[in-house]
Amino acid sequence: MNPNATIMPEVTPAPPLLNVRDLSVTFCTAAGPLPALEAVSLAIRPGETLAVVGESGSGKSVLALALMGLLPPAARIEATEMSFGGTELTAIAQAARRRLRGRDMAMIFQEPATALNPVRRIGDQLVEAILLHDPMPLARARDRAVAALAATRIPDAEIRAQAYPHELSGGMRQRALIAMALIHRPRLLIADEPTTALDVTVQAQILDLIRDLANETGTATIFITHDMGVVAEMADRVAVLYAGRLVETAAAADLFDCPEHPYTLGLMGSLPELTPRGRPLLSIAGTVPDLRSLPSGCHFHPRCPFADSRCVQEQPRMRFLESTRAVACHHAPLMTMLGSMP
Amino acid sequence: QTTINLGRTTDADRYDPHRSTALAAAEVLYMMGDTLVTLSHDLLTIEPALAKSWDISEDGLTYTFQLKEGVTYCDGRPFTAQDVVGNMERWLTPDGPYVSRWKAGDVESVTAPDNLTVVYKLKSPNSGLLFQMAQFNFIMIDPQQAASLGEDFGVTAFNGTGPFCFDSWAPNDSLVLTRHEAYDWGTPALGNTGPAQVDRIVWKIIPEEATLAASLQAGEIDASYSLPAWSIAQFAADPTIELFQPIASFRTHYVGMKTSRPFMEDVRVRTAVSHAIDQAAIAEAIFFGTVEPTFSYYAETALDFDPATDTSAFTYNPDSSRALLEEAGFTMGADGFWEKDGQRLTLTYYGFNTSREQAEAIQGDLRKAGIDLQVELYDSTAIWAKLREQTYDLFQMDYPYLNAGDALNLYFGSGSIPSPNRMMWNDPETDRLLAAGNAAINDDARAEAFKALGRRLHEAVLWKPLLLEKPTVAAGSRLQPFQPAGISGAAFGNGLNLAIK
Amino acid sequence: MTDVQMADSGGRVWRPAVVIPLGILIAIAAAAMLAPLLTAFDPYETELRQRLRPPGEGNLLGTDSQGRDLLTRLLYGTRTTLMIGFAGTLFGAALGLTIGLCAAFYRRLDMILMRVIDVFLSFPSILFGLSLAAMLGPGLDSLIFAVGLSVMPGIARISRGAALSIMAQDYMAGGKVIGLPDRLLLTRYLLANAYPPILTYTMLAFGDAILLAATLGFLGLGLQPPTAELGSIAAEGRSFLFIAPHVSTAASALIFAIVLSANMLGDALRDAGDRRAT
Amino acid sequence: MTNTLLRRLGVSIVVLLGVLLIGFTMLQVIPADPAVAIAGPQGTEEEVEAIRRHLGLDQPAPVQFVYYLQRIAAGDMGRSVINNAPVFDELLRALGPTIELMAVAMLWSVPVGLTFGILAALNRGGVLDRIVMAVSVMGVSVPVFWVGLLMIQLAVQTRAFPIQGRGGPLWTWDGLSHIVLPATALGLILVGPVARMTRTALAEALYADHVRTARAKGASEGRVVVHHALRTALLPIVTLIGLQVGTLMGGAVVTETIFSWPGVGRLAVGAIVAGDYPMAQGAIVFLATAFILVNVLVDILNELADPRIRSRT
Amino acid sequence: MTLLEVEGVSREFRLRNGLFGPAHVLKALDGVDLKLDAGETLALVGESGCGKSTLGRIVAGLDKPSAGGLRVNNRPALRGRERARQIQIVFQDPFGSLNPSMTVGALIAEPAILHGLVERRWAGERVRSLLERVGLRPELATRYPHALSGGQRQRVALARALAAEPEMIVADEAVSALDVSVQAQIANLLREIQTETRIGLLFISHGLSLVRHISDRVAVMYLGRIVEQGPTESVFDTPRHPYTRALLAATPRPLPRSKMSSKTVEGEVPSPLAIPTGCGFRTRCAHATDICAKRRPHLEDMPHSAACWRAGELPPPAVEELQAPPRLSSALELYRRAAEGRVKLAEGMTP
Ligand SMILES: Nc1ncnc2c1ncn2[C@@H]1O[C@H](COP(=O)(O)OP(=O)(O)OP(=O)(O)O)[C@@H](O)[C@H]1O
Ligand SMILES: Nc1ncnc2c1ncn2[C@@H]1O[C@H](COP(=O)(O)OP(=O)(O)OP(=O)(O)O)[C@@H](O)[C@H]1O
Ligand SMILES: [Mg+2]
Ligand SMILES: [Mg+2]
Repeated sequence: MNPNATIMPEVTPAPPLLNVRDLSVTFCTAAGPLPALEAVSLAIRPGETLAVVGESGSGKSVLALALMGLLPPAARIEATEMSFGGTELTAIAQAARRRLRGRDMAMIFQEPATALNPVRRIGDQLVEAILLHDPMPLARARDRAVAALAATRIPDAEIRAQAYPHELSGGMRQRALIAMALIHRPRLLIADEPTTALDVTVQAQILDLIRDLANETGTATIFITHDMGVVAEMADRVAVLYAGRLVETAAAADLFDCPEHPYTLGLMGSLPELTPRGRPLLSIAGTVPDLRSLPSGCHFHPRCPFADSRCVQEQPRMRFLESTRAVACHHAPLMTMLGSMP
Repeated sequence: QTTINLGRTTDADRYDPHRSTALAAAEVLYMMGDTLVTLSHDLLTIEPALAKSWDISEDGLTYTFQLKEGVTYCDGRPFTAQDVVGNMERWLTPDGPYVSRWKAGDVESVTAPDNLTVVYKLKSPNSGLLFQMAQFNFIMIDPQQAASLGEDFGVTAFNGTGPFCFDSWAPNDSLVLTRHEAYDWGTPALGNTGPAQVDRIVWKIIPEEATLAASLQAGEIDASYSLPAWSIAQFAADPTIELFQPIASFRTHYVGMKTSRPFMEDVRVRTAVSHAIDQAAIAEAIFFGTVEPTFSYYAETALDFDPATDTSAFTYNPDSSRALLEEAGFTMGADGFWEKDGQRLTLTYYGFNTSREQAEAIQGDLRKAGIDLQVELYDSTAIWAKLREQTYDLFQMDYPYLNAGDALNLYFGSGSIPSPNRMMWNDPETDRLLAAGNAAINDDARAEAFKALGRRLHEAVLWKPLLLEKPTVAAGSRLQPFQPAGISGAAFGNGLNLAIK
Repeated sequence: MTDVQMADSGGRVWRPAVVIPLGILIAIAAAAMLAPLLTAFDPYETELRQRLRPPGEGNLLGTDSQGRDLLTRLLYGTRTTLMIGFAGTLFGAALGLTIGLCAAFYRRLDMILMRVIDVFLSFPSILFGLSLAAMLGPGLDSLIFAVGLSVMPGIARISRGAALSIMAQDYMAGGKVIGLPDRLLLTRYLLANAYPPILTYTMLAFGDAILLAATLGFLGLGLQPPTAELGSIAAEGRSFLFIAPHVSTAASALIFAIVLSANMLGDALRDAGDRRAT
Repeated sequence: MTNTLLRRLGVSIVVLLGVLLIGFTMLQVIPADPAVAIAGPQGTEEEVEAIRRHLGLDQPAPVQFVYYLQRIAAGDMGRSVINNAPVFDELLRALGPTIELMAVAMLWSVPVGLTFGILAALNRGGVLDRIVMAVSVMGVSVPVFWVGLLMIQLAVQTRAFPIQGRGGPLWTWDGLSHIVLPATALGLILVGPVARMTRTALAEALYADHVRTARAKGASEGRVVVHHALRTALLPIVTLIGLQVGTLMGGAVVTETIFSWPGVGRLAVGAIVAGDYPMAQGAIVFLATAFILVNVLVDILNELADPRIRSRT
Repeated sequence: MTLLEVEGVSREFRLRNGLFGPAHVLKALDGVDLKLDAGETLALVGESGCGKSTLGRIVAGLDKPSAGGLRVNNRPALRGRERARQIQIVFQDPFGSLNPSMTVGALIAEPAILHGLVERRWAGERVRSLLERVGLRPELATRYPHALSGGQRQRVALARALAAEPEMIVADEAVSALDVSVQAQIANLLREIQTETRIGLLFISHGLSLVRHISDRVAVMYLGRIVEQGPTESVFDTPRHPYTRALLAATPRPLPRSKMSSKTVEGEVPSPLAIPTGCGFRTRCAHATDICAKRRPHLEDMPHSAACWRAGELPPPAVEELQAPPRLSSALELYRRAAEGRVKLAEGMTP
């Protein structure tokens, strides 16, 4: 095994809540195996917010579902370690895993319109979530559900609890989902692009809410997004995925100061905000590769302006540049390597 | 309470002797009502029924019936001569929706001088009248009820003098009859004179033949005579099921030939067609030997059949068929079919879809003989309308009759063109002989006329006789053996002989 | 099209679930077409004294009620049955497709066309077929017509549904925006993309059509003799089910094989479609 | 809600009128002539004409249709031209047994179809899936009459159940035992379609987003399938069953004949074939109405079950 | 030169429930005025459901306005095929915007052949040049759309629009569904084509940052009305309508902890079935007063105008210019040069 690619150095004494080492997910598809995730390692501490970024199809959702244990049966999961609060997730029974879900680890999904059961009232869906882990009289569960809705600043929570999902606006549905995810004060919250379906003004409200509630409950958050603006808004640390591989992890501040991986750099360059008006945007050439036939060596090399023959042949390993910063690039640290160039 | 379940495949449209022609109606009507006279089991002798005696005037025009005393309807009302008058008046209403009126003869008047005497006057003699009077159309209904019920008579209720009374009817499902307790006026010659030996008779409609047969095996019905031939052959070997047949019962299957069609007007062609059909094989194979092949239009045992009739045209003889067609100017075409003047010998055949196998067999026989038969089969309700379109050369049918006179009267007179004389047989000599036979006032004169007519018609080859069918009653082990009736093919007769072991 | 050629055909359609029922159907159809080569018997040659012989030497599947070789009758019967199923479904599908597509494309017609379809749909299909067959008299063309009209409403509904979902796609608007005439929009755009579910349903309707024909045979409205037709053979043979079960059973088995294959093929095609969509 | 219902019924009446017109037109053209049939093989021209006048069949077809509509509007479905029985009463009498037969057939076949479909969906692509689907499709692939007669033969040999007729009300043993065979034969038609639809709908629902949410809440797999996936999958299944009622009616025609079941199907076939157009027309209207009502009911059920549809008003 | 004039266009949808149901009126557009010059990019921004697509469809001739009209080149807009020659549209959904049963080549050739711009036998040539124009390899002509990536599809859609040689293109969220890296490619391409051909571009988007980058003028829509309109710089630097301000404030920006002020707007966009009286935004506006409920504000007739009664009284907005950090800037510069092929790492130059 690669000795470098695993353990995050211990900066703070608090042990990681979630520690994942070499997580790989492969889908068995009609057209052959599809490696959606390859040797992904990450750790998150209580109270911390880790943003996972990457383009569409890079494996963000697969990662989230793998952590939750919700991948479809066609997925094959392998990991050296996947421990949550000291429990090894791969070792425990399905039932035990299920008991963790919703209570200790919860998830918010991308599409509020479809993630709620269309034929049941919002309140009942919350009550179900409550009773699954915390048996109590129905009346009390109802009260708790309403309280949870109110906590997400849904106006008239009492009345809204009686509504069906389609009777609510997108923002309210997303709030209901958040209420549902946070109802047992989970130790880990996974939010998979929770705001992409929403308008910016509503998105701003929701982002605020997630941040506040997670802070209140001391919940660790994995925040999945493809929007660098949202990352900047939410994250303590950032992990960048490309074609199912982790290419860079860094503290948010560091990443925005200067990314180390050419892919991350390219992403930044594509942002109109960072490009002066009138100049063409800096775009990454080419397209995301097909996971069934990944390029050799560094998967990014066909699109990378800095690629050389080594990148074609050898797959770069995750290397630590600083204690909080790891990059999978042969050329890292980029600036040092390239800074001297004319 | 004893109940006998009788199975059959079809129901009647209504139970009204003046408005029904179907066997399905007749078989029930015989149980619910009586005729003035009836026939012995061999169908040769007239027996008293509601009339205990009768006189026929010298000129054969006036019939005087003396009715039995003490006869009552199911509702208890006494049956009188006025009721007979009422029956006849109803049936013979000019332009009324009533059927088979020719059976009544050319009626001058029917009157009741007293309660027990009926005088039946004809305009012209009718030698077959008493035989016809045994038919179910002459079953005495309650004319008052008929008048008051109108269209519903025979549908919602029926008041008769028979051994059984109408209880309820669910069309196409079941009909329930209950015993007529007062009944004791049965005809001694036919066995039990009454009352009936079971409390109830239930007629069940089981449209699917195979189910009907299975129901008998399963004991869900006690007896039936509308069983498919294959099952009768099978039941013959089944110890739990007994088979009975009437002494005499006449039902002949035939193929009629329309003499007004281009090819068929030539008697040689008709004879060739006749020679090409192997009725023996049909009887043996299609009917599993439960019927007999026949070579005459009506049974040789029927009254007034002339043994001297030439039936040679009706044998199976492919060689003569060929010879006749050659003689008629046909040549064998390359496709294996005869042709004349460039026209293929193609004939159109109408039949019932219930007789599909027969039709296919005939088609197969004719094909072997080089005659192309276009078969068109229709449902029994559609075929009559189709036949009226007059586009057939051949048609297949079967019919019940009592004797030669009955058979001849039905079909061959020019007055019956186009229906029921579907052969379009227009022959003055036939009409003359028919009139002579009907007008005969003694048996010999009648027999002579009908025998002569029979010979003439057989020579003309208007039909190809196929089969002579007698109903076979199959009864389960619960039923006591009995002698089935022969009249009209209604084998259970009036039901007086049905009893449980 | 222009000089632009077709390239890859997309998802894997030739899977066993498709190939096996299709193979069976093709085999049956081929056997029916080649009937004269496969059998030495004449399908119309009756031999009454040889009737209802059980399967065995001489006649592989025995003989029918007229003493004809049953296998031969079945082969020729399959011809007719496939003909009825095929022509009937084709006729019904053409009509239903036209109605369905037009209802989806010309929204103003939708209301009235769909009510017409509702009328046909509410008409119990067997009574519909029965009335039609009785009305037109027995015969191949009337049977095909009856069968076609009874599969039509289902196909019209499915077509409309499929077309409506295509209508909602941007490329329909795209076609309109480049100025395509309705004729091309209806065919090249709408039909070309809406057909998969319709095809699937049509396979199912094909099975229904064959069974409907068989049922009409049972009700006495089948084809006139001596035409062999599987439904009629099965229906007539039912009289002898208790003494010569091979006649009805063999015909039913063949109907079963055809209908089952058509159903399986329809299902498999749908599954293939599903998979491509995801 | 009531509004939708009224609207739905309004449309249904339009549809029913269409059914009426088409039915009438077709029946008029059927060559069967009841007058000729009544007159019988020995009937003469005069007799036929008299009967025809008596039945009102001598009027031109459009006149007859107008009369017919007038009577229908007055709530009178007319009388059989064959035996003058009031059409409505006859149909009503036959409707009970048909409903009974169809209901019992559905009572066993829907659960079996559902179970098959669920099994198949949970094992999608697996061996069990293939077997279950093949078995369930068999029911729709064999002619009903063949299956029915086979069952009769078995029943005769085993003397297990009565083979013909209706024994009485369902709650009596006689009634119950009589319905076993016909209901079994009839139900076979439905198993396949229900299983197939269940499989498709459930397989889809099992991976729907909201079902994944349920899993994320920590619901057990059983609860997920029953409470969440099946609940949403039920809508298309119920709709399908509503539409299948039509097919079931068709099957009932055959089943009723085979098992001598005194229902509407047999009545209808007999009437059509006999050219008894008031009766045939009545039967068609009855069956069409039943079909339409069932589907209105299905719509209402769907509306009750699916708040999305409910609130569209 | 004015290419397109939209004059008082309204569009109402009658939502009917079945045959006899009551009709609701949905005002998707309510008196919209717009102008577009040749070679100009006008961006139309606003939140979901505010009527952007409806306007786009009307401009492209896919829908008819209930009131008002269009003028193209100072003449009333043509219909059908003629309109298709003037105006083309590119849709948002890359998966739904191309007929999946036609090859890329056939798709691109179709409008050109239809309008007689090229003979059938030369169509292949034309397809090739158009594919190259949008940066695709000509071999792609034989592929079906499902074998293409989202970005490739949008390029094909663009090529197809260009094949009709229109005078303007409506791009309805043409890049919104794409990944940022691909979005940038297409945005660059659009700009490039526009500067070359002087085509007018109506750029519909809900993403403010891209709009700011590529458009010349911006129109902000809210509930079927234009609420602010003006040159891009001016609108972004000195937004005048409270809604525009809220929109700008709510857009997260790639600055760590940029601390956007989300409190600027409460609630969500009201249903277009029940648009508030007066100013449509007043229900969410922190500055709303009585007049806002009573009377509807209109755009003034000047280059940068806002439909707000209180636009003049509002405090100047606090909009800070976003600047890439220096290290990032130089790294990006390096990347740009490398991408242009000016920098090549020497072999084996790794630590
Ligand atoms: N059930 C599945 N079966 C097969 N392949 C799958 C399945 N789920 C995901 N994949 C594949 O895994 C890869 C990663 O998908 P994933 O959904 O994680 O992407 P993502 O980063 O979340 O993208 P997006 O931003 O679009 O949500 C994709 O190529 C996808 O096709
Ligand atoms: N065909 C239609 N029938 C009824 N309502 C419609 C129709 N098309 C659009 N609408 C309604 O008109 C309003 C404006 O829709 P439009 O699609 O123009 O919005 P948009 O600004 O493009 O939104 P988005 O950003 O979500 O694409 C919406 O409320 C929509 O529901
Ligand atoms: Mg995702
Ligand atoms: Mg839009």
